[in-house]
Amino acid sequence: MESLAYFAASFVTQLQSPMLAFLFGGFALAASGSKLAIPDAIYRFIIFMLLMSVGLHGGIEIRDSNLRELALPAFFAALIGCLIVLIGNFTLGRLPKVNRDDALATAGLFGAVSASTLAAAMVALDERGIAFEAWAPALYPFMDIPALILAIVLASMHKKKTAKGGGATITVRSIVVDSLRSSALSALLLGLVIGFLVQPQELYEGFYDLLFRGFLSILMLIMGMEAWSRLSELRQVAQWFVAYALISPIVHGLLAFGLGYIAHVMVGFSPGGVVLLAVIAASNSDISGPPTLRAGIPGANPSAFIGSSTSVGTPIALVVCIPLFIALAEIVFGV
Amino acid sequence: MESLAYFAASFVTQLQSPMLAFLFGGFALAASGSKLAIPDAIYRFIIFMLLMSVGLHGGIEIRDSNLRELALPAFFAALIGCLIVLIGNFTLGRLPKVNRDDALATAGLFGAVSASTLAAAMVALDERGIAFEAWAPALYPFMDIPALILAIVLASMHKKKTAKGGGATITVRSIVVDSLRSSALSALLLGLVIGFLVQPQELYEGFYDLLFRGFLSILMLIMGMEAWSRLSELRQVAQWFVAYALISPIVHGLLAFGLGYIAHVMVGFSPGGVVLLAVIAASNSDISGPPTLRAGIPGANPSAFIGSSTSVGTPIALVVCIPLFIALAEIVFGV
Amino acid sequence: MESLAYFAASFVTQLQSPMLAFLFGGFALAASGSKLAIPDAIYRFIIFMLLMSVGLHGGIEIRDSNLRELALPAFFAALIGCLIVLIGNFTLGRLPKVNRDDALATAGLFGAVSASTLAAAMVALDERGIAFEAWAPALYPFMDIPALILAIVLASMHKKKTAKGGGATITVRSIVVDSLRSSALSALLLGLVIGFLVQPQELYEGFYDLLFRGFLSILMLIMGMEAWSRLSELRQVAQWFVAYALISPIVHGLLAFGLGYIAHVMVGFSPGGVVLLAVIAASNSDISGPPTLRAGIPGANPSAFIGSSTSVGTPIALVVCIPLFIALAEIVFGV
Amino acid sequence: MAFAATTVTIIAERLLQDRITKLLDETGASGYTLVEGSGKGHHLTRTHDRPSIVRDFDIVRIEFVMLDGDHAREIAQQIADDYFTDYSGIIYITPAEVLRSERF
Amino acid sequence: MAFAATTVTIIAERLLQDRITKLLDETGASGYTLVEGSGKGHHLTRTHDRPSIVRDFDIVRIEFVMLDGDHAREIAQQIADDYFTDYSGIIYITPAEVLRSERF
Amino acid sequence: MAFAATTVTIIAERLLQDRITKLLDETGASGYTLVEGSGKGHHLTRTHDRPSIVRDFDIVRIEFVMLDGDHAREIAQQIADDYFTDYSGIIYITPAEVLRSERF
Ligand SMILES: Nc1ncnc2c1ncn2[C@@H]1O[C@H](COP(=O)(O)O)[C@@H](O)[C@H]1O
Ligand SMILES: Nc1ncnc2c1ncn2[C@@H]1O[C@H](COP(=O)(O)O)[C@@H](O)[C@H]1O
Ligand SMILES: Nc1ncnc2c1ncn2[C@@H]1O[C@H](COP(=O)(O)O)[C@@H](O)[C@H]1O
Ligand code: NA
Ligand code: NA
Ligand code: NA
Repeated sequence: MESLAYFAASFVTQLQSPMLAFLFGGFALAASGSKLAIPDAIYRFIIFMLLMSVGLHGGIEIRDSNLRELALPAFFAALIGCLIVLIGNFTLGRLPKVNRDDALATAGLFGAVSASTLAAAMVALDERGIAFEAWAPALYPFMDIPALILAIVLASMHKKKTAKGGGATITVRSIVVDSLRSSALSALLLGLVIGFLVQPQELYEGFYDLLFRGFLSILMLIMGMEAWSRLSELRQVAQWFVAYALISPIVHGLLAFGLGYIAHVMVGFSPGGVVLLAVIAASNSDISGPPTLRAGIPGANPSAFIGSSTSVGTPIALVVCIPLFIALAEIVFGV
Repeated sequence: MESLAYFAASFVTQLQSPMLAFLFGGFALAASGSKLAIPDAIYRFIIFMLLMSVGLHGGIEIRDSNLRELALPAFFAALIGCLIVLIGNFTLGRLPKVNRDDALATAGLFGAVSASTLAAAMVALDERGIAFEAWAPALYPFMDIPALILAIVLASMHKKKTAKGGGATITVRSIVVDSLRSSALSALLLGLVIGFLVQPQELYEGFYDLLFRGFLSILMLIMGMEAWSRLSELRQVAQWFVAYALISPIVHGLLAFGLGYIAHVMVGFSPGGVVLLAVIAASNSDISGPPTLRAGIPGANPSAFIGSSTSVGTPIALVVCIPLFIALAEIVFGV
Repeated sequence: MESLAYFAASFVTQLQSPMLAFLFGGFALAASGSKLAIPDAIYRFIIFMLLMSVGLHGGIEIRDSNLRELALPAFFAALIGCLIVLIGNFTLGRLPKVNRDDALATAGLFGAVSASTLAAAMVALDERGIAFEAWAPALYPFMDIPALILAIVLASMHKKKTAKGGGATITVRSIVVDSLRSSALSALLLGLVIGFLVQPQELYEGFYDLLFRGFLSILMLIMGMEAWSRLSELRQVAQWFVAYALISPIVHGLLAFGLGYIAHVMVGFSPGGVVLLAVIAASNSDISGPPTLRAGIPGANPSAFIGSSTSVGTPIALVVCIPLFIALAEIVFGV
Repeated sequence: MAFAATTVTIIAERLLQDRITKLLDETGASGYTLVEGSGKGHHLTRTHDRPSIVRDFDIVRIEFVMLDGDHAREIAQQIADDYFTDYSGIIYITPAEVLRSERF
Repeated sequence: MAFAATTVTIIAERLLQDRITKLLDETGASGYTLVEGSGKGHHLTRTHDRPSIVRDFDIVRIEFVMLDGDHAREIAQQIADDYFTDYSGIIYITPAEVLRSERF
Repeated sequence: MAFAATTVTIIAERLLQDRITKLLDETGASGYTLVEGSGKGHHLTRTHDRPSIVRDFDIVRIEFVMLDGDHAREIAQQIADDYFTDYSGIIYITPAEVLRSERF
């Protein structure tokens, strides 16, 4: 009882974080037809700065950490990525009026990971003083890539079964390469390597970390504006996509929280790490996913997967899932 | 006598501020045909940062302030906005070779407010250690919107009287909405609301405020370059516009200083607030004004109003008016 | 023997600097086909920030320095600029399959100066704690402009001799003006003037200097990516250009180091100043040079001079020359 | 196979962009393509690459392709009548051929 | 002097940019010009000026000019066949005249 | 009503932009529209979206529309003669029709 009250209180407090205020501000601006627009170049620069910062920090810290502990959480991350796609295939994909290609592309996107949501979760954990392993953000690709691969492979198997065959043949290798080459993962991995090799502590603290929260606040604003503006895409799309985008982030996150808890018990995975695992499961890819899926499942309508993820899935992940999983961790782990 | 010497000294000292040095640098670069150009995306980002910063600061501070004190200065701001348009209509508008639409659009622009000039004035007050109310920058829309409305209404009345009628009908509501939606006012208001609701002190100080002066210095550089480059627009325009742009900022500012003084006596409006009121009266709109006026008075030639405001009015407001009103305040209020 | 070991150790340590890590990171990203791209607007803004910062710092410090000391190093800088072009003309220009216009344009580019390399050298000196005169970065135009002039004059003399004459006549004055107007030199000079006149210490430290190293790290990343991407231009170009771009930066730098040493002995030119002189000699122009040369030597193929400088010359200057000359200075001057 | 078609190019201020594209949607153009630019005419010189917080005066170049040339001309005429009395801009029409006619 | 030539304009997603320009290189187009834009068709509304880390869905407008009209048509047809079955995009062909024919 | 007109499209390096637009102003073109792009021809591959502090080598696409086709051709020829001997670039001419002919 008491813990439920604590849970609710934690949840509500978190809703008042500046980051969410900027997200809501973005909704409000777009809804009111404001002409304010953050230039595209700034948006792309912010993404670079955030991921380079996350990477550098991880790389600098990783020296002192026991990388063998990474194995189980990484395996779970990959497992979750695949499970999400399979779940999507068997729920969303079997619904009436839902095209299988669209369903698989959407499930792939929700299985993949959003760098922006990850960054927001890291700041939220910081604010609540919950620690996590330096390598935890590096779980990202372990979930991202399997989800994209599985979605594309299932789509092409389905196509072969039903259609006259033909079409582009996409290899698993090309999907992996495409994901690693995306601007988000490139920046994250480059940061990890540079951070690890040259330990640029001063540069990290005096520049990348210095600007981190500020840039994240602007990114939240952009995500809010984008979410609202893309709502119109949804009108062209079956209602089921909206329902899926509302519910699945929470389901995926809880699933990951459970597996993360197992890793906590078995190898001492930290509470903050469990939250991050749950958040990257709940998040959906905004950077590497869409183009990879567009190339891999050309029959899928981008309106379906972009509309439901940007306008519904991402806000749910940011507004509901992050506070929810943090509050849950506070109860479960007593942090 | 002594106070006159003090006045002159204060004025001259202020001319040596770094901000004006960047403005003059901008003139010099453009005059010398330099290829240096600050990218448009950076310019738009700087405007966002400055106004968000001003807004956040206001919002954070406003909690402790007595908002009833805002009423009289806000009323005066609206009054000044209208007076400026009426004065423009009866002076500039009656001059030979001056098209009435052009005159009204120009007067509307000079009645409206420049966010950049406002930011420069806030830094200048800071440098001289003169305090102002946290809500003073929020006087901006109270002057901006009435000026735009009145200019457009007068233009359409004039059109109905003289011409065969027809043409676009612009409602007062649409002008208000257009102004509030402009990127400048959106950012300012959003900042106010976020600042007020979530009190993001750390984010404000560690990011927005940290970069404020630096970005302002770049903005001054851009304004200087723009002022010089747009001089060529003036060649196509009657000389009266140049005369108006030279004299009216000072007149408008002094008028506002007077009304501000009354508010000082009546409700204790601060000396810094009086200066800000005078500066926003002296300034002319560079963001919300031009498109609103273009839509509202389509017959007006943009060369007339943009040339005279950007190339003459803005430099006068920055170089002459800000130091002048600060020096005046130092004498009048003994600060 | 001992000093040789010291030399090697210093060189190797410097190779582990964060700045070079970002450069190598850029190679790696481009080589792996990463989609990460720093927006053009950010690149241009970074260049502005770095040069304005260098300029402001120079301008602020220059007050206390004896400008007469500048004379000999400045004369040497101009001399080196000319020598580099003459050497290029008599070596590269006489090789088989090398078009004279292409050779002169390339030599002109290598005689001219790279602002980015200069900034990297300043940070490297800082890291090793080696001081230099505040005015040393201002040697830049003294080498840059003579090199460009001489290259263009030689090309037009050669054209008159061989061809039917005609073609655009480029005056020396127009070359000087073009160089000074380039975005790099404009920002540097403007910074110098503003720094000297208004001494904006706080603005410099709280903004321009604060962001200097961070922006430089991103610039290094861009330069790495650009170097790799432009390698393809080299395929269309005679092999001699690659050889020239590999060797000449080192030769030019050593030549300048020698002259700098003479200035050290004669007028007390600082060890850090000698290194900077050597580095600007080793560097090749990436901003003012290419367009000036394109306009001045229209017959030259931009692929030749841009490919060899961006892809080979610049990496050599950054990776080999800066650590080399610093290690040399540590031996020679015992700093 | 190539089919005869008509291309209409509209050069206007960005101010009008939303209204023109809305009209195209309503009158049944199957699509349009838009690029941003600068320009000079009887009014202001518009420079795309200069800092401009006021982007409403920038130039946009909108083109649409239609199989039915008469309909294309009607739409063009309507845009000219509705907007180009008060505002800046030009319209021109060129003949073309298209591949994959089912897209239009 | 002006020579008869053919202009082919391809409007496609940026995703295809590299493949299309590679094909143009291989089939012997002497050059091409590319501008970035936005657009609307049967699918997504693509807006160039909105923050978009995913630039692959942006619109590019590629045009190439050729003296040999039949060859130009062949190339156009090949692009349509190779890419425009699965992906978005349109192609149109217009007659033109060029100056300095030695450039093509 | 539509009037016959001629469109001239000039694709050149940005280096030449000011000189070409000045020439257009002087020879009496009533206006022009300019968009920025990238391209490939016999020389450098020019990529608009890559960091480039040297923007002079970028491609600009300038088009102007004129009622008087002969005059348009003269101007086109003059630009070709003045600039396209030394520098990169192409020019092509297409027939068009315009609405609101009083604007030209
Ligand atoms: N003759 C023309 N050829 C091409 N574009 C033109 C022409 N006249 C005007 N324009 C375009 O239309 C815009 C508005 O023209 P204006 O209203 O005359 O200033 C200009 O900025 C140009 O982009
Ligand atoms: N009728 C048309 N006229 C001009 N551009 C078009 C047309 N139809 C499609 N497009 C362009 O082709 C892109 C892709 O079209 P779609 O695949 O139908 O969404 C659009 O975003 C437009 O830029
Ligand atoms: N055949 C062509 N079709 C379209 N654009 C071309 C063509 N040839 C050249 N261009 C354009 O003209 C620019 C300069 O060409 P070049 O001087 O041959 O490198 C190229 O970058 C292209 O933008
Ligand atoms: Na996910
Ligand atoms: Na005003
Ligand atoms: Na050099």
